[in-house]
Amino acid sequence: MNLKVDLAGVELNNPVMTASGTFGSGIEYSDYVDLNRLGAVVTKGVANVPWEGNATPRIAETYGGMLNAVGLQNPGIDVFVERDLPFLKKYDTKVIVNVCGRSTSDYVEVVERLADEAVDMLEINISCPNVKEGGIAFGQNPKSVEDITRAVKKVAKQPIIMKLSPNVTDITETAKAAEAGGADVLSLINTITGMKIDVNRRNFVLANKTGGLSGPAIKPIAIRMVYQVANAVNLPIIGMGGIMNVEDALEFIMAGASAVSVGTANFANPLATIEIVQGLEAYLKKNNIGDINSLIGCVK
Amino acid sequence: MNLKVDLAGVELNNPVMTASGTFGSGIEYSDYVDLNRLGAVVTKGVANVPWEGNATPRIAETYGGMLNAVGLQNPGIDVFVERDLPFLKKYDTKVIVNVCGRSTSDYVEVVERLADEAVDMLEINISCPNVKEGGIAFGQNPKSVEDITRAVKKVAKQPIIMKLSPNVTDITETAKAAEAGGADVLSLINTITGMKIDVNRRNFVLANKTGGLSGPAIKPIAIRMVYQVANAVNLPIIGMGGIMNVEDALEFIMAGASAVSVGTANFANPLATIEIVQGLEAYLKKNNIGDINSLIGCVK
Amino acid sequence: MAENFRNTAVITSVVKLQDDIVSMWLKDEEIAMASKPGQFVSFYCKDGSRLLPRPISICEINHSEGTLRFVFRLIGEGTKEIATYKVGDDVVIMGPLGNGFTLEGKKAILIGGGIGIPPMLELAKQLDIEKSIVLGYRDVTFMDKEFEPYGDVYVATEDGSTGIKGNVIDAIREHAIDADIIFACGPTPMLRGIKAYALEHGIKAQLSLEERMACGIGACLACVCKTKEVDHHTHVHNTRICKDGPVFYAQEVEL
Amino acid sequence: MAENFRNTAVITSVVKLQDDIVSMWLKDEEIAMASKPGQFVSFYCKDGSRLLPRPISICEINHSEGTLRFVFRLIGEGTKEIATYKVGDDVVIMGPLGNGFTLEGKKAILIGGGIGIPPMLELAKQLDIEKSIVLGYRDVTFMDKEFEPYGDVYVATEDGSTGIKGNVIDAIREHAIDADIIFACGPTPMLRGIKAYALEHGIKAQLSLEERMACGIGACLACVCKTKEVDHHTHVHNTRICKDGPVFYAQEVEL
Ligand SMILES: Cc1cc2nc3c(=O)[nH]c(=O)nc-3n(C[C@H](O)[C@H](O)[C@H](O)COP(=O)(O)OP(=O)(O)OC[C@H]3O[C@@H](n4cnc5c(N)ncnc54)[C@H](O)[C@@H]3O)c2cc1C
Ligand SMILES: Cc1cc2nc3c(=O)[nH]c(=O)nc-3n(C[C@H](O)[C@H](O)[C@H](O)COP(=O)(O)OP(=O)(O)OC[C@H]3O[C@@H](n4cnc5c(N)ncnc54)[C@H](O)[C@@H]3O)c2cc1C
Ligand SMILES: Cc1cc2nc3c(=O)[nH]c(=O)nc-3n(C[C@H](O)[C@H](O)[C@H](O)COP(=O)(O)O)c2cc1C
Ligand SMILES: Cc1cc2nc3c(=O)[nH]c(=O)nc-3n(C[C@H](O)[C@H](O)[C@H](O)COP(=O)(O)O)c2cc1C
Ligand code: FES
Ligand code: FES
Repeated sequence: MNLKVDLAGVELNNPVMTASGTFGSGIEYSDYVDLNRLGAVVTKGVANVPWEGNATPRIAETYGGMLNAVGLQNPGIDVFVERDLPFLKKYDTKVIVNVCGRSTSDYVEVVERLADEAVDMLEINISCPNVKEGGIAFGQNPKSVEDITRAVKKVAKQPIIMKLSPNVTDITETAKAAEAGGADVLSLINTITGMKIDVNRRNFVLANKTGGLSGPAIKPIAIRMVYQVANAVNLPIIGMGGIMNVEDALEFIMAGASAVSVGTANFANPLATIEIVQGLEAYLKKNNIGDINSLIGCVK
Repeated sequence: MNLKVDLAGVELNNPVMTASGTFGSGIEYSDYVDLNRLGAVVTKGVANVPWEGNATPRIAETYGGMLNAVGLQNPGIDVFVERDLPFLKKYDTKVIVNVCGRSTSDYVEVVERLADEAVDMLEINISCPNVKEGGIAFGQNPKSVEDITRAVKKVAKQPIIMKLSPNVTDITETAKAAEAGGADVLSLINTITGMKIDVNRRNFVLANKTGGLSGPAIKPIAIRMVYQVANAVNLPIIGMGGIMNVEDALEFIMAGASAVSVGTANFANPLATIEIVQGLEAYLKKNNIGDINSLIGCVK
Repeated sequence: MAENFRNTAVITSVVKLQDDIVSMWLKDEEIAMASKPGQFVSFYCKDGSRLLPRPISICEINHSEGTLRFVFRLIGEGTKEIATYKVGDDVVIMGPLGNGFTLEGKKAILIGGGIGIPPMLELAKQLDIEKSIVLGYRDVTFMDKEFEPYGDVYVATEDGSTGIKGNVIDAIREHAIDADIIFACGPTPMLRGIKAYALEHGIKAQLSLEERMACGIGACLACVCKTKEVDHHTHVHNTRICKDGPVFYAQEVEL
Repeated sequence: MAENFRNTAVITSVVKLQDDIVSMWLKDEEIAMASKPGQFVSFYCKDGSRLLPRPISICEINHSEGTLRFVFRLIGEGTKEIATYKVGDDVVIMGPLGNGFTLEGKKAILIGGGIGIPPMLELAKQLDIEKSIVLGYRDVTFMDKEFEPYGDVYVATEDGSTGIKGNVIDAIREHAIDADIIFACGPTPMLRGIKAYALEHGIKAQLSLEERMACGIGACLACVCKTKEVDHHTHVHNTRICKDGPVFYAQEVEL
């Protein structure tokens, strides 16, 4: 029984990864989850310098989901390389660093800095709805998606994953733009911009007013987008958005994802990732399927 | 205590309406709900001729929501005028007819046909994700939103509500286009395109593959869009998307909606609309607010 | 006002018939008094992540006690949730919904397939004519003994473990059962077979259909089936199973 | 491995202290053994529409019985759900989380405001030095009698219905309570006042803070508070309340 999947030449032990920003750098969750069992750990977004992030409250629960406006608080690439990378390298799992920036040169700086580090892949976050500069504005415009992808690819030594925003009319346009720019892999979806109002205080719940919606509430949108993109480009896809259990993960894989990231579910159940890995094994066994790769995009 | 709100000169007894397609023409729900207590009944979409709709399965439950791909099955305007309108006119509630079409002339034909009927307003559905022609394709393009609005306004005798699609990068663009075309009111949001896969049958759950996501899962997205549009145009807004209870309705009102439509909630609780009307009364009383109009858009 | 209600019923008994089949009695006098065989009830889940009601057929009605019985298979999270309820627990239900069977004919075959068997029980009790009862299963049988007081019971199993090996049509042919009316509930392929058989033999047939539902009361047009004639509601060829069915005459519907 | 666990605990008692305040004991030996005053536990709701855990402070620990007490106010749907649980029911919890209070000093004032009062009880039990206990309420008091065995209890109510009229600082001034250490939990405005008072009087103060949480274990950066110095985790001025707190020295944090 084979659970191994390939992402642009990087072989993952299984398709289950963590979604950036929900798992830190893995340190905290390693109390609950054996990181060796994960296909990859995707880190919280890292910038060239430390970012303070947004004011609190930064999160709000919503029906079947949550809003976050953390705003990419992070210690910057230097601390990350010194402290978090050595921790992650102790495990038999792939390390994917999520990169954020306020300008193309910010992204490029981080990617260059990581070129010779023991990092397996880089995920470029051009779709964060919670920062004023960079983030989503880049990700909504096919032209700038292509430009950033190209700029990053020029200096990258690892395969580049472009993380797409769902806050667009037609996600196949930005997907194709990333492909044109030379992306190796696409990941989708980032969060969907949302808002919550506290009707008793008559005010926004989040200090940032808007936040990114994640969790099972958005899964049908994410599945649709993965399906659309899988049928529009020739790149492997990392699917995410609301994966809570093995059925959800399989939905993404059957829609066309080669791997999946688990985000909000970690908050509801810190063991979610491991349970999904076990669930995939059980599904293959029960259905007599020898190789998980045969399920990728099997629903047409 | 005043619950009356004004939509382009039409005075509703209260801001609570039904969302098109979830309440038929009110006949079935009148067993559970006193239609006299509603601000308005919005009918299922009506076309110039009968539409068969899509193949089944037409719906799928999702986490905190549902997908539908009914595909606008409707008996056409003639049967509607003969059978459904007389029924609705028996009640002390405003009647809003939701209009669908495959081309601009389809919309215009229905609007003309209704010009001298006892209908209070027309809601033009340019955002249905479940039909091949018309529907969402119109609603995603500011230019065609403006054109259809103008065409419809030319023949309309009642105020025109343009129903916007959330499947866009920037909903303020289509909102402004509708305003430019002469719309009297905007309603939002229609459903968000989604997909569900049955991992045991390894097939799409819906015959139509994709469907429109509705229900509380999407509320944060709808609130954000209502807030954005309220701050971008000078038209009254009918807010909808996941309203289950009075707090949800108040969130929309505080974000900028003058009235609200209740859709999916009717399926979970046929009494939802009435409970929301009662809840609004209770909220005003408890908080000593004399006029609900003072809450519209109060959160900035 | 239609004779149906959205009430909070109380569970009076829960029994497992098989690992994945539960039999449950609920007390609700209004709904019980208004119910007839072939109608169904919408069950509302308590868990907020599941919004849509689960339609479950009425299996038995005890008018004097104001109770109703339902037998359902644990398919997904909704039926699994309902199966956890205990005696004394509340459950919100709406019903009775749909048209139910029309009691008619002189000599009937009642056919149930799989989880389509339960609704045939109340019909068997109320239908006061000569009856053959044909029950089809994949393998393990359930409820077959409960039908014995009401007629000759024939069992077919796909694996041949009980009764004849084959489907319900095989059983009817095998036992040369004749009738002037068929009542049936079960999976669509079975109903399709029965429709063909009924037409071939010139027997009237009432078939109980199933489709995914949202409102359960005819408003949303989720649950349609194709009809031969233009339907009375939308004037196309799609009629609502929840409101105009779930029971149709075989020749009315395209399966 | 950190000394915390995600377990299914069993409820051993549920008592309403007020209309909207519930006291609940849970049995979970692992978590009870590892817990200390000022730490908290994440409660996971059963209803699928609520994904995020509810952080609730540990109010009392019974190490010998392996039980923990929590006292919480019914604010929204989550706490209302938890309040419906009955003795014998399961509940999934994770903990103990956070750092807890550091037991130190010679003469302490324990200050609790509103629903910040419960976590002071276990501290009062374990802190083996001279203690004054100051409790602030809006109007109706709760748990104040439970503190009496552990020190002099002073009550302040906003409406003056019990104790002195005013807030906890008014009570401290009024009774001229002195100390070399303050421990406090309560609403932010109260903590802000206590911080100012402590700095003014040169008294050390440990404050327990609150913020909306998602992970509860330091991974998501939802629950930060502003710090005076660059924090050790992100090297900015935002430290994680769930992991590096909830208890901070007054001078460390900006309120
Ligand atoms: C008129 C009618 C009568 C029925 N009577 C019975 C009965 O007596 N006993 C019984 O075991 N089952 C019956 N069913 C089927 C039953 O409704 C489904 O098995 C049940 O809804 C599954 O819910 P779930 O949450 O466990 O499954 P899930 O698959 O998780 O449900 C997801 C969604 O799909 C819908 N759904 C799934 N399967 C079906 C289905 N077969 N038909 C309609 N909707 C479905 C659910 O209602 C829900 O909205 C009947 C269906 C209909 C339409
Ligand atoms: C470290 C810590 C310890 C706490 N200890 C206690 C205690 O001992 N007793 C007690 O009554 N309350 C305590 N609280 C507050 C308690 O967590 C909230 O009242 C509770 O989460 C509200 O949940 P709800 O679903 O009822 O309310 P809702 O408002 O419906 O909750 C919606 C979301 O907001 C979050 N939320 C709402 N209010 C708060 C709040 N004040 N702090 C943090 N998150 C919040 C919820 O966790 C949930 O994610 C503590 C909070 C923290 C951070
Ligand atoms: C608290 C939080 C923080 C996040 N931070 C990041 C981030 O730093 N970089 C990024 O690319 N995505 C970030 N995301 C988005 C997730 O990686 C993921 O795309 C999204 O949450 C959808 O998946 P889910 O529904 O499983 O959570 C964050 C999401 C959450 C909930
Ligand atoms: C079953 C179903 C049918 C619908 N049919 C229509 C329709 O005919 N015309 C229309 O404009 N919107 C239609 N909608 C969209 C709703 O009116 C509403 O915009 C959307 O469902 C969001 O609101 P909700 O979350 O409260 O359901 C339909 C929605 C559902 C669920
Ligand atoms: S379920 Fe709505 S019409 Fe049948
Ligand atoms: S709640 Fe996630 S870091 Fe504190």
